[in-house]
Amino acid sequence: MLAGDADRYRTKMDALLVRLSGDLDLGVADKLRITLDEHLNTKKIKYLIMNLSRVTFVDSSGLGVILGRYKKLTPFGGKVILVGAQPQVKRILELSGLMQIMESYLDEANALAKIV
Amino acid sequence: MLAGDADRYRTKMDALLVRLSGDLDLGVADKLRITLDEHLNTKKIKYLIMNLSRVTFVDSSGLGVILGRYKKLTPFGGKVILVGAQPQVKRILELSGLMQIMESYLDEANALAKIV
Amino acid sequence: MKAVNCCSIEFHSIAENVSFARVAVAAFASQLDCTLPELEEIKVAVSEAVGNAIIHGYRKQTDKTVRLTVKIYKEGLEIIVEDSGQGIDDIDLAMQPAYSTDPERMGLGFVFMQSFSDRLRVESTPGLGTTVTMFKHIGIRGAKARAN
Amino acid sequence: MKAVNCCSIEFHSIAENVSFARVAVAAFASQLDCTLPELEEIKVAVSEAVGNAIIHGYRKQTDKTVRLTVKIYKEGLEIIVEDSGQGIDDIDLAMQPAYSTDPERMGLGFVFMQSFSDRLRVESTPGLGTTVTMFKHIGIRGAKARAN
Ligand SMILES: Nc1ncnc2c1ncn2[C@@H]1O[C@H](COP(=O)(O)OP(=O)(O)O)[C@@H](O)[C@H]1O
Ligand SMILES: Nc1ncnc2c1ncn2[C@@H]1O[C@H](COP(=O)(O)OP(=O)(O)O)[C@@H](O)[C@H]1O
Repeated sequence: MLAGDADRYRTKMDALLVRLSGDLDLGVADKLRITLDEHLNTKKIKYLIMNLSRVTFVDSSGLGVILGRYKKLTPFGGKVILVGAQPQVKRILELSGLMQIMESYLDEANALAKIV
Repeated sequence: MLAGDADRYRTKMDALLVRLSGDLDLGVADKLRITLDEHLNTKKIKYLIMNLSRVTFVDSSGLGVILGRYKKLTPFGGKVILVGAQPQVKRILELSGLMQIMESYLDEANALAKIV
Repeated sequence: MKAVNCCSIEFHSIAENVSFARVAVAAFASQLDCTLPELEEIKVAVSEAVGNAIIHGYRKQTDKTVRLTVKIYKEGLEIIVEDSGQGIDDIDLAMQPAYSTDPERMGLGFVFMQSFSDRLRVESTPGLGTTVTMFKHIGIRGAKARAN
Repeated sequence: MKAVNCCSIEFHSIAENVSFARVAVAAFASQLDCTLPELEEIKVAVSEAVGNAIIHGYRKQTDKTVRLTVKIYKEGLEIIVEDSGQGIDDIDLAMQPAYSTDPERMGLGFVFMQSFSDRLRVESTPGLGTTVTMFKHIGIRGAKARAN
């Protein structure tokens, strides 16, 4: 479900918008990390916008993928921006502290407006 | 979920309309049978209209409850009428032969029109 | 044929666990690319086999153990339901459509298990218990296998 | 305290089974009147414990067995996750927030298990394996227990 379908990944200038769906857990973490990094590396991305509105579950393995991308981008002035997390996912993001270090917006338009 | 909530059972003349929901399997069969029979016995019901539109699953234990009520009502000229079964439920009703011996309608209005 | 993945579930012979068993098998089976109708068929087959273990095998004694094993193969799914209940005297008779030792029941359990799987094997020893093994081809491989 | 219902699930140490384990426990737990947030908490706690068994206990060897036991009590739910993997040397250290032996991970597994259960017990023998036991009060009884 988290396959790197082309239409889930959109690039706009130095921003990568990715629309995730399903459960972000250990079962999908490796594949997601690899796919994200391929996009980040080949396209000189500075801003990673993750649309989480269709993500139904996240645990610490899923959070690890998000935090890992954050650590990759921030040294170069980049950012990870979270969009539209559902309540149960938002709660985990908050408990972990990720919500406090990353910007988050209700929808993609707001997120994109901030960086372009 | 299959509890005998008053608003799931409506009587109109000698017809009982029951709106079922959830999975009709062994776990709920006994309770459903007892509740249905209480209504059938105390109210002199001739026509039992079962709205299945919110039933998500049925197996042979669930079918047994439906067939049992059919056997109870037909000797007195009564009927069991099925309404709005979803495709997967309809398929099991058809395979079992119940769909062939009972009338079925797409919605409650059509079913009620037939008996009043 | 080597299983790609395997799980084994044991639970008490309580009627409410039929629904648990069904959902658990469907969740496991979803690792194969099942279609929705295939998943529905699996759920019905599991319900019937587990229901039988509880009603017939254990005669509704609720403190017994039902064991469910699910194996994922490249070609499909194997589901094994075991009880240590009273067993079946005449398996051929028991498997006949509409045959039931319980007048309240329809005798359709084995009919559904047969319709919804590609291979059904029933082993039983009176007094010792019953094992039902079902194999179902899944996905493109399943469609091909059925076409041949 | 006697369990009202109990199930035990064994599966291979494959990452895909984390999702199966989560769904199976949630399906079983739904026999108690769980709220949706309670179910979400249970799912996260199970994910973390099963994930740890696979990554840390078995270091991603996929042919090992993880055992999950769920017991339903009137007061709530007990979840036990066992592996026969490498075990934990210093349990107190391992349970500290943000501590992880894997630089790629966040060290939040035990934090979530602790936050989302009412009692957490970790037993481990280096070389022999780890058992994580969580108890969670559910429903009105759970709310009352938490208020006291
Ligand atoms: N696990 C079992 N243990 C003992 N007897 C069984 C078992 N499964 C099936 N049977 C016997 O086989 C008969 C037919 O089973 P089935 O086709 O499922 O119909 P039903 O459950 O409606 O009776 C049952 O009535 C029962 O006598
Ligand atoms: N089942 C286990 N077997 C062996 N070691 C474990 C197990 N569970 C946890 N640990 C150890 O405890 C540490 C902390 O675990 P946890 O809080 O879940 O964080 P993380 O999984 O992110 O490392 C792990 O890094 C690991 O060293």
